Amino acid sequence: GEKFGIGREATKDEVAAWDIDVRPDGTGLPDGSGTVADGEEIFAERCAVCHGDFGEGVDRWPVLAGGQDTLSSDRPVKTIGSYWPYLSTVYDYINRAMPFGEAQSLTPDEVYAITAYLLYMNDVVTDDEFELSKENFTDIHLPNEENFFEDPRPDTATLKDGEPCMSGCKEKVEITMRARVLDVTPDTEDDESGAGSID
Amino acid sequence: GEKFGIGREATKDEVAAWDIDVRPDGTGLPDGSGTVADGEEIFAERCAVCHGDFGEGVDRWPVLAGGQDTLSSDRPVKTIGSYWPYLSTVYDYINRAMPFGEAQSLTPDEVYAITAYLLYMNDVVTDDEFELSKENFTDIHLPNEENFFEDPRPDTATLKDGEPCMSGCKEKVEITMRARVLDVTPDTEDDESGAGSID
Amino acid sequence: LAAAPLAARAAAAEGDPAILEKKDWNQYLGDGVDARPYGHPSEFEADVVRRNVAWLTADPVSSVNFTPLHQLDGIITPNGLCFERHHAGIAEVDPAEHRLMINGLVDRELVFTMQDLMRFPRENRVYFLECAANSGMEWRGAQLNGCQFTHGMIHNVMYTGVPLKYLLEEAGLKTNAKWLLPEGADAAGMTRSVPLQKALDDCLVAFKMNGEALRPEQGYPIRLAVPGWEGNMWVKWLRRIEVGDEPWHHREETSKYTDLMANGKARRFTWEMDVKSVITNPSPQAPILHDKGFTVLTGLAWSGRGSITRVDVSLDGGRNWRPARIDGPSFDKSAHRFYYEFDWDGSPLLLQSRAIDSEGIVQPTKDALRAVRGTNSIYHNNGIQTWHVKSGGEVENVEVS
Amino acid sequence: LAAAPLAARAAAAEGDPAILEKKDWNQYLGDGVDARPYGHPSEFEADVVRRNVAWLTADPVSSVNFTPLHQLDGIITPNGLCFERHHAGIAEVDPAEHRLMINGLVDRELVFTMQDLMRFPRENRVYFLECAANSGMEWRGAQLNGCQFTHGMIHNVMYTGVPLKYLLEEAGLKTNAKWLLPEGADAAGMTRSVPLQKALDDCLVAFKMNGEALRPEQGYPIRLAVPGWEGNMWVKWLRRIEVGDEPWHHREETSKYTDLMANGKARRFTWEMDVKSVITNPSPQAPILHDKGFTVLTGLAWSGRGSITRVDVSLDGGRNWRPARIDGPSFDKSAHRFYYEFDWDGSPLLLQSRAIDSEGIVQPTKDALRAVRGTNSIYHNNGIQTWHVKSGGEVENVEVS
Ligand code: HEC
Ligand code: HEC
Ligand SMILES: [Ca+2]
Ligand SMILES: [Ca+2]
Ligand SMILES: [Ca+2]
Ligand SMILES: [Ca+2]
Ligand SMILES: [Ca+2]
Ligand SMILES: [Ca+2]
Ligand SMILES: [Co+2]
Ligand SMILES: [Co+2]
Repeated sequence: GEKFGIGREATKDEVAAWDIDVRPDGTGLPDGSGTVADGEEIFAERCAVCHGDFGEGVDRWPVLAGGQDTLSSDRPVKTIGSYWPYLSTVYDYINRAMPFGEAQSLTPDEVYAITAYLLYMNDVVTDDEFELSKENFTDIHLPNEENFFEDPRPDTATLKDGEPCMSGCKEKVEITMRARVLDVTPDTEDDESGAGSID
Repeated sequence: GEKFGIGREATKDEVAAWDIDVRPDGTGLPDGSGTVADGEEIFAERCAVCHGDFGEGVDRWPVLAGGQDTLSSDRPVKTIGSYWPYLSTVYDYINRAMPFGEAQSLTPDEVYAITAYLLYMNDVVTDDEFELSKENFTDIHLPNEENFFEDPRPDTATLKDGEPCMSGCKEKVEITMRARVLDVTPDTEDDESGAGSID
Repeated sequence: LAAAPLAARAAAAEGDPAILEKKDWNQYLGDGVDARPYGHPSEFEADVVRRNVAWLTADPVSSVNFTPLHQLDGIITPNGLCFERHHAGIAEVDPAEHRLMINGLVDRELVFTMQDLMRFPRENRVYFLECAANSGMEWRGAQLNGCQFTHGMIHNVMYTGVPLKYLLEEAGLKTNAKWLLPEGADAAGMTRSVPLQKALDDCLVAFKMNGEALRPEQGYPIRLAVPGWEGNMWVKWLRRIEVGDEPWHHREETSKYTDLMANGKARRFTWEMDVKSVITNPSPQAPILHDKGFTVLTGLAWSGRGSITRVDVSLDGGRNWRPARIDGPSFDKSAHRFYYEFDWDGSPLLLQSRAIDSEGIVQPTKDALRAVRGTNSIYHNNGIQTWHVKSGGEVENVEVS
Repeated sequence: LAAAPLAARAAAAEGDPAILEKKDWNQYLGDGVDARPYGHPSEFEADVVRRNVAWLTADPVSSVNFTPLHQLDGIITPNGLCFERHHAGIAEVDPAEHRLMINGLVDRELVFTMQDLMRFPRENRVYFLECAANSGMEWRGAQLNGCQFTHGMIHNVMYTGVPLKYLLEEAGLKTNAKWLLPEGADAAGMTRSVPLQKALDDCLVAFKMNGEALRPEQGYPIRLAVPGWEGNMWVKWLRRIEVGDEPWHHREETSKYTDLMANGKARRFTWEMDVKSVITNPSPQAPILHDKGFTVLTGLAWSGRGSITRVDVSLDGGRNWRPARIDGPSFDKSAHRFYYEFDWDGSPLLLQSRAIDSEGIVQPTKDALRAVRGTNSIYHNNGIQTWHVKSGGEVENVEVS
């Protein structure tokens, strides 16, 4: 290091204040623990207004539980239980970003408890007396972990597959679909609305 | 013409409405005339508030008369009489841009009269009964016409004069001048002010 | 005639009143140079704005708005119109209170102030930033009627920034360093795992966009630029970079920004934004307003893997193609502007554009994408867009056989 | 400790409160995507504005303000900060009521609406626009203490426009056509004589700047771009182009924009803006804020005759020079960004930059210019600027022997 001589060394306390990230191997987990029952209570108080008492999602707010066996359906429901590969992500994200609008206001014990409750709601643990802690955290695996694989692109044609067709590429062309939402200017009461969402 | 087939032909009236420019050879001058005396009156009414009764300029508004023999001095005064090469420019500019804030409100006769008055104030005509018209316009030449010449640049060094010096280019360096106006942020009452102006 | 009042003269004359009658702006003075210390667009351009679609998200605070591509030209997106995507609203960071920390697998864990960062060598590069979810609404078929909404989660900006490698070298990388975790100072605490190789290659810690300070909604005072890769990785309000030996698999690279295939399996780490193009004019929000005759078709093309070497345009839904004219600068991982001028005979058209990048990857049809990925991907939809121009000049978002 | 209140925890910890104490923006939500349809800079950038100097002119309506070069980087000037120079205030033109007429020595005198103009083929080019009077205050010696004021009558923008030659060809040039007179729709009715050759070479009728519509103060809806030539010729609010066989010698090319020599004679038609550069940082408005150590010097260089091939920097008032690093795009007749990084030992410096263009013209010293032109020129001052850095980092505009 020290090429330019710019900046200063961070203090231990400074790094501790900001270094909150958690990894699948448990790196970054703080000391602490919490039970499903504790989690249920905290969740009802601080999370349910958006996510619903059982993580079912209020209005368009995110659904956090359920959706198992929907991933190859027409309308996949991607939740912690149905989709997320690692439990560490649940801890890390709730700890850094939730409750929405009051980020980083939860104690480690509270986050452990909420995470335990989310495991319970997602049928990953079935014992309602289950306590999640730094110690048993990495023993738990989410059901969909094995279903992620590395990006295999390019998965469509390249010039190596031949020059793209320039003329007479199809016999005939017909319109097969039209825009679902014709009025996109959000200026009237009667605006149409479409399906789907952005993430 | 007609490569793209875009646009339409202008009507005669449309061209007449916008084609107001005047050239040194008199092209573009409208019919009309006006005397020094008429010009004096119009000037007093519509121009003098900024340019002064005799074109001397009020406050920092432009000076329009005088300045003869100042062009090689430290503080040249560039006026119609001292600097401008062509009378057509006077007509054209007043007609298109003056009075400031009421552009293109003068009739041809008024512009001829004001121009006559400006010639008189600048000692280009000395007869106070002089009448300027489309007919005699190009007979009049402004005194500084011959003192303009075509841009002769480059007039400073190029690489053909040799590589620019890279080291030991001077014996010693001393500061010979400092900024006149140190406080350039125009946020206090006591701001300094400098000499010169932009054109 | 010279004495006749103006209105009478104009009435008598033959031609367009816009020419024959004087306008206020031809005669009277406008605002002076002290009126607009920081300028703004003409009042006649009031409809040139970012737009959001209310029903897309639960709340505009974690949502997106869209660049009005159909109202722009050239390759630069003006800062006021760069689409916004944030997960906890716009963080209004005071640069005097902002720090960048580097921690983890480094010799010395460091803290930089903004003034410190200004002392590192800088680079200037034009890059597009495309949200991985751009065109995501269209996976199942034509949805939104306007390129602002189908393709407007992109902007193209000249950044000034410090190459990330200088900051990492200043801290000194441990030999087992392999991954980075950039983290935002916003209330979403945004994080993504970035492979070290990319960081050392071309990532910038950017502090200026198009010459001036980053806008708050784009990460003021600093954001990470991850050229060619999905927009979510360009962490805004960057306050910390941790160096590690493994990826973090955080929320935005597991729950989000993974592509779900038809069989229920999901791709991860699909970072590059593949070759893509869209015709911005004509398009549903920008119909053809003239009768038949010479007309200008224009659009944008880009690739996260390099530059654009060619764009083809079809007027007949992909039966026949002609090379478009690429005009303006061609930079790596930057938007390219293309034009195709033609004589419109007034009959209906099915417009498409197909871009090819410097890696030789050809922009696929939407059906080709669906054949390999299904319709549940949400992200990374770079399929060919079709616009249906009707004989009146009106344009609609369609799909074709 | 986990239960201790935040403030107490922070107080006990060792380090920077900016890190140890949470900020509002780390916790609470900011504005959503519906709040800023057209964005604006951070409130912390409120001092990044165009500034005018009240005593320079009689009235701000015919005056100038200056680009804050010392607060920008890269080569693009954001639209809100492009210096303004107008002769009758900002014309607020309604594009629906705007026309472009071509008359004079053409086969067919034509009128175009804005929609007509949008149907011609377009080009995208980055050009600087420098007022001929930029640095004009400094002919007699160091005046204003800041590069915003000494050099800020310049901006650098990516234009989209129609090559003027297409419009002229559409009208059909008569064989005796030699000169053009572009005319503005503003209350100054701005006109300049432009040789036809330049018009056919690279002039554009521009309608977009940096992607969006021209700003009103820059000629909305259309202006003439006359690349490399003095800014006054870039007629704004362009409404008419007359084709003629002789120049017009109008007010802005006789009374103004002619260079008065020491002997009382004056140059006319000095169109090209010659090779020039300025160090933007450090500079009087942007002192060095850190102690001795590694520092970044940066600046801009440009030439109306081509591109910049080299910039040299001197730290000792021109005794010794080192090549600077040019970074970012190098376009013809566009600003170039240069950097020179060095280890500042904390002692006073006399900073200079010297640019060389692709025609081989070397930026001259101010004294070299005065030797050939005297001090009454007002315009076309491309002399080398000297900044005096004092040991505390403060910077002053000076001249040196
Ligand atoms: C005011 C509404 C609100 C409250 C209260 C709230 N959330 Fe959220 N939650 C959101 C929003 C909005 C998002 C999506 C944020 C984004 O777009 O990045 C979210 C996302 C999440 C996610 C990720 C969902 C996914 O599929 O990626 C989890 C997990 C979560 N919240 C848990 C919680 C927990 C636990 C609490 C309480 C401690 C909580 N939330 C409180 C609104 C809320
Ligand atoms: C309200 C102030 C005002 C009034 C009234 C006014 N002018 Fe001016 N005049 C100006 C200003 C300001 C300029 C410089 C405009 C510019 O910067 O382009 C000017 C410029 C001129 C010039 C060019 C000066 C030069 O050296 O280039 C002439 C000639 C002129 N005015 C004549 C007139 C005449 C004739 C009238 C009346 C019919 C008139 N002015 C009324 C303010 C005024
Ligand atoms: Ca960590
Ligand atoms: Ca509507
Ligand atoms: Ca004419
Ligand atoms: Ca002040
Ligand atoms: Ca990948
Ligand atoms: Ca010349
Ligand atoms: Co996102
Ligand atoms: Co001027």
